[in-house]
Amino acid sequence: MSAVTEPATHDHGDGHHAHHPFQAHHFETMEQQYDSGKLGIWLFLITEVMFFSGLFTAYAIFRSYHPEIFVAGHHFLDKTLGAANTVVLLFSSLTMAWAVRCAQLGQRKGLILCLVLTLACAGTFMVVKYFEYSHKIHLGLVPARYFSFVPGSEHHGHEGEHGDAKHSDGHADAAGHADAHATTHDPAATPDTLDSTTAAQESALLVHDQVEKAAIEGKDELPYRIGLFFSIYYCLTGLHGIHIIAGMIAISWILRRSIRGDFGPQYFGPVDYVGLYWHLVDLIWVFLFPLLYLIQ
Amino acid sequence: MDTAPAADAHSAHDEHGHGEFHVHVMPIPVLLGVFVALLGLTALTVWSSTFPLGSWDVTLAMLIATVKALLICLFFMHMLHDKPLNVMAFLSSIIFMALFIGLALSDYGEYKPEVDAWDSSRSPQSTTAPAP
Amino acid sequence: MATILDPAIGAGGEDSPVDNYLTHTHGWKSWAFTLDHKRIGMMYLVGVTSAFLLGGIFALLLRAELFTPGPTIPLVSHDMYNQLFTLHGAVMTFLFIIPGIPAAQGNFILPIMLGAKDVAFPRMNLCSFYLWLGGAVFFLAALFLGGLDTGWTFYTPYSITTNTAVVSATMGAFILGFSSIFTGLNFIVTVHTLRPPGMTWFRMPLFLWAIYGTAIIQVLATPVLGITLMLLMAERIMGIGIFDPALGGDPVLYQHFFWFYSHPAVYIMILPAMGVISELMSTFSRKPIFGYRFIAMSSLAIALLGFLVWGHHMFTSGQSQMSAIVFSALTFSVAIPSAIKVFNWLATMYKGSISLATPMCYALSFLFLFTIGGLTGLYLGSLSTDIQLHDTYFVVAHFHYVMVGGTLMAFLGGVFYWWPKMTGKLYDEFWGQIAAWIVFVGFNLTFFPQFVMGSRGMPRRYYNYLPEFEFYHKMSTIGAFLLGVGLFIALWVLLKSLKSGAKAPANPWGSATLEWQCSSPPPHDNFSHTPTVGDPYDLESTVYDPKLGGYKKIASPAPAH
Amino acid sequence: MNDDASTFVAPPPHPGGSFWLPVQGSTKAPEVDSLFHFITGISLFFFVLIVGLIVWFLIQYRRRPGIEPQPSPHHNTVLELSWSILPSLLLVVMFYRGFTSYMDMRTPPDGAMEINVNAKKWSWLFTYSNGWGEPELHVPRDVPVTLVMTSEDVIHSLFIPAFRVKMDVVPGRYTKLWFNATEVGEFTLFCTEYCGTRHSDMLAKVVVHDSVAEYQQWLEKASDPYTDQDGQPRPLAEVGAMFYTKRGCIQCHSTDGSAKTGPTFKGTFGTTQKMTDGTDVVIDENYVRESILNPMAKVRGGFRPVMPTFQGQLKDQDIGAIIAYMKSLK
Repeated sequence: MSAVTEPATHDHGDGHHAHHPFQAHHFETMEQQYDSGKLGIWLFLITEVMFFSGLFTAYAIFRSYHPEIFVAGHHFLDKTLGAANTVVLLFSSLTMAWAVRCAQLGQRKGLILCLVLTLACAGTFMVVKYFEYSHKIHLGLVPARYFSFVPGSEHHGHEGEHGDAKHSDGHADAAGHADAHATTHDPAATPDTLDSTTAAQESALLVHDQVEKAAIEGKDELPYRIGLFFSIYYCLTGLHGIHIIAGMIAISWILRRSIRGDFGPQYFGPVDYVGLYWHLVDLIWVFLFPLLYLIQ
Repeated sequence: MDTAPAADAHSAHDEHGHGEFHVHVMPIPVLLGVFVALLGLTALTVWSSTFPLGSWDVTLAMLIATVKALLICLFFMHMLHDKPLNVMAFLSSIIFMALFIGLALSDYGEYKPEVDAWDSSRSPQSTTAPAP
Repeated sequence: MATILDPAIGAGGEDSPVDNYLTHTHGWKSWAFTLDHKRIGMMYLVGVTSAFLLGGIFALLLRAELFTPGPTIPLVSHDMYNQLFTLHGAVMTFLFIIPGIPAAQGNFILPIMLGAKDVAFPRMNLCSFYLWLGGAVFFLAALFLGGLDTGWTFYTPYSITTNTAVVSATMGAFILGFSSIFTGLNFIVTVHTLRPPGMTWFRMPLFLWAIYGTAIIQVLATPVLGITLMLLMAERIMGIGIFDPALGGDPVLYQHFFWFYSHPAVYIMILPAMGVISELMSTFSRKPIFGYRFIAMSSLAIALLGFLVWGHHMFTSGQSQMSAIVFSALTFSVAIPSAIKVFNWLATMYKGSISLATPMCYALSFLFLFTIGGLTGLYLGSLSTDIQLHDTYFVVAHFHYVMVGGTLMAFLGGVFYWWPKMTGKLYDEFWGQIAAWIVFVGFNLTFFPQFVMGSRGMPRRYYNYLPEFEFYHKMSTIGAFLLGVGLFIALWVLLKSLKSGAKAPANPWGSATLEWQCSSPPPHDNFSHTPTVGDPYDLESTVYDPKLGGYKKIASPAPAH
Repeated sequence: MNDDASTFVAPPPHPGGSFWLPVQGSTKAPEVDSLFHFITGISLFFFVLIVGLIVWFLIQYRRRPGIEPQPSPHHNTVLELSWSILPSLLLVVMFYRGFTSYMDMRTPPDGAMEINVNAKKWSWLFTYSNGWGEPELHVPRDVPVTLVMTSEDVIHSLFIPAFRVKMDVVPGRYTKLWFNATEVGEFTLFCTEYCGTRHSDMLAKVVVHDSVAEYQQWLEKASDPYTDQDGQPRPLAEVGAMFYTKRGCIQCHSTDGSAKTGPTFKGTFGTTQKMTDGTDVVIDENYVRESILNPMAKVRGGFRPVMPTFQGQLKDQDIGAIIAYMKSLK
């Protein structure tokens, strides 16, 4: 909320009114300020839900009408990494909720500890994503136009075959950077076929830890729209990743203010609002994980 | 968005001094309980994905995810003790998202045969669409 | 920025303190970093009007080119013409008409009309203005980086394959989306939590109901525009192929994404206009508004029904039959709330005492033009006639009647109505009315021939057209320049009043809403004393006081409501 | 000749159109027009009612000194309900009439004659039952015709005002449109979905033949370009010239030496030209044939690689004719 401005001309009806140091001039009471902030953040969460609704619509349409690309595509995703990330985010949600509790009770040290834990979890989440992305980009599993994955090339020893000088720098939107200087592959490298039933039966029960060996032994046909699976994958998880980073920035801002001792039982709004935002980002991942990783 | 006039937003008078206001503080056992429940549900959904349920797997996964989402919303996001306006606002966004997905999904389904017809006719010699 | 005015020390007016929001602080920094909703509203007004000027120039060039069937004015080739209509559409919708009334007039008037000191989040309000400025910069950058020739709708796969500056323009629209979300979010929270004691929901003026309905749409629909434009940028940069048929995607899916936002967006454009008209009708007929609750509820009904009808933009675009039927049926349901409003405004004029001041001239032309715009929407809502009329000049005429005839008339009516309050100056009434009628005549001459052209089969966005349509294009071009003249006169009337206008009393029109209880221009903190909230349309409680040159509030004999 | 002027010679507007609508050229036109006039009637009624009331109120209650607004009710629920329910009944009727004729317009009768339509950046190609492609649409009278349409690049839209039909031509799928022409003569067909630079030039002529026999006769003569009217073999160069115009080469390749989107045909056959990758290539039969079927293979230096492929639209014999035509343009 805006910093305190002591309005000279404005005097309140009932005599001198001790303003809380963080009460903005145009609010009557701290409760009114808290309520407006709360409604404001909930409205912002509504815009986030509608923002992701576009991607969930794209997912729903291509999943229900071209299921073969999801069945073929999800083999390249590592379930264990996904599950680990889910646990990390759930834990960060716990520590965030705990941080809000500490702020409400005025326990400054607990608040700082929880915020640091939440930041640490967010960091591990992004690091895990970095590995997932760099591995996929290295194999050429990128959005449709630059999709240049050659089945069978993912086993060790074929590294240089399509030696594209891809290096994934940073994890913000790795797909974006990587493609910008991806070498122009002849997109027609992957033979296309419409009948992918063999792939479906093939991969039914394979659960391996190593993604290279996992489900792609001997499968040489990929459906015509396979690139779209990875487009949707990168858009969904990339945008979610950007929101995680935005959350990390917000949490570090809250951390700085709590170290300065701003928050107490009367003024903990910002911690609550960042907490709500963080829980929504976790909520989106709760839906993302089964939709992308756990496909039959 | 609710159209019913919300109760008068705030009390006309405010108590003397800082205007104390009390917000529900979430007890630790509830926090930990919810966290354990979430972990359990995650394990459940991963475990259930190994069974070949055919088209049912999406519905089951979504059911579990919705339960997890409800847990997070009610407890971690204090929806249980929040003003009804905020809760109804958030639910309305879910309704509008469902509206968007539903109508777009049904429309694509209706004209999908025309897309399939074109797909099957896109045999190798017609190079209108290079295979990606 | 608007020139800093030094208001003449007014003789009349019981409290026209030298200190008002314009003179409270000085220097460009006090404007650039202001948190005062009134200053942000004024900055928006200047920005939005200059965007309208830019869009208008594109329109006049465009109409000049269409004067004859073939190439007409030098330097304007096929490509140049395609860029002209694209930029006219994009600048007008994203930079002028969506932020227009909500941000420029809403920002200034909403807190005062509500009786609050400021909007709920002043810093987010300033951030919204700078996002609007940033979006405008990206649009102008697109102008120099190769222009934009995709139409304001950016339909794929053309917008993916063309080599004009599509990414820069979509980034501009993306940023403007956030500016619109912040404004909407701010207004919803302000209306919910900052109402003074006594200001219950049904004591709020109808302008606030309309702005509240608009804010709901802004918050719920604009993010979908954000994701649509982000996916379009991802299409061009990363080739994600969701909307690109060459990579297996579906261009009709893009149209679903785009129109899910863009139809509610047309209600973002018209709802605030309806709010302004409700105020003008009541004030200038000296009568309380007729059917207050019905108008308020139809504002919310339009806001919510607006989300169900986007498919009527796609009847001939390959959409399935079943969806087309569903959307056509729902589209007719949206016509009812608008009709209710028009009938209620008419009933307000019954047995009133109607003054033809400039704002009322614009309000009456709104009624006339919006009726035609609404009725022609019926042709486009029913399926078989839409097959013939879709993507022809009939549609161009329809949406100009509703957007220019509707929102622009209400915008001008609102600017003239609140001008004394905003600047503390009275404009020249005679020339104001002359300008209004020139605008009215010019507008009809421009767009009525387009209805005839359209139904006879003249497609839209055509550079060369068949000779049989030449007569209508000539009339339309002449009308366009007449409309331009009328608008320039209106602008001149307003700017002249800044220099030599008489000092405005607190309540020149005799309205009972709260913003007329504070001085013109209002003090920095809106109200030196918390205002007494009465019935917003209790006009008997204001009496004309010749000494003041305006109206004074007297204890109203009996609560008339 | 200004490069921007349209090269299409439009037939004069068919007589018989009304003020608002063109001639009723198909079986569905009367239905659409009657709904159009029905809605016009309702709109005129409400328009006159509203504007009449405004003018009457302005005169009657104009603000004059001494005239005070008399008390009048501020709300009247009965009135409100009446002017919401009555108009909605009219709206239901409008919807129903639009919906029924729309259903007929979108479901082609079985046994309708099929013509394939290929839209591409700025020209139409109609492929008839015997595989012959024409930039003009020829149909017999009183026979239901179904157009099965697809686009090769961006979204176009086929609109024949006289037949009251319009449907977008979407790349990546087929879209259908059917009509049953009743008026003999020539009509114009427009593209009504913005598709780029020459969107406004993407027109085509629609010719309705009097009888099926006359239509069949036209089709035979048109689909065999190698023999002229009286059965004599037509010189190859002249056939090549016809393909040059019909297949749309004219839009990008000039024959007067001036470079347009593509290189000129005049005086290039047999010469050596530099390609974009710097190599020199002799412009001979093989180069022309390859560039027609796979234009991206060797692109002339200084030109953008935008030429679409003509694979499947030009038979080998037709390419031979075009080559003969290029040779004749020394």
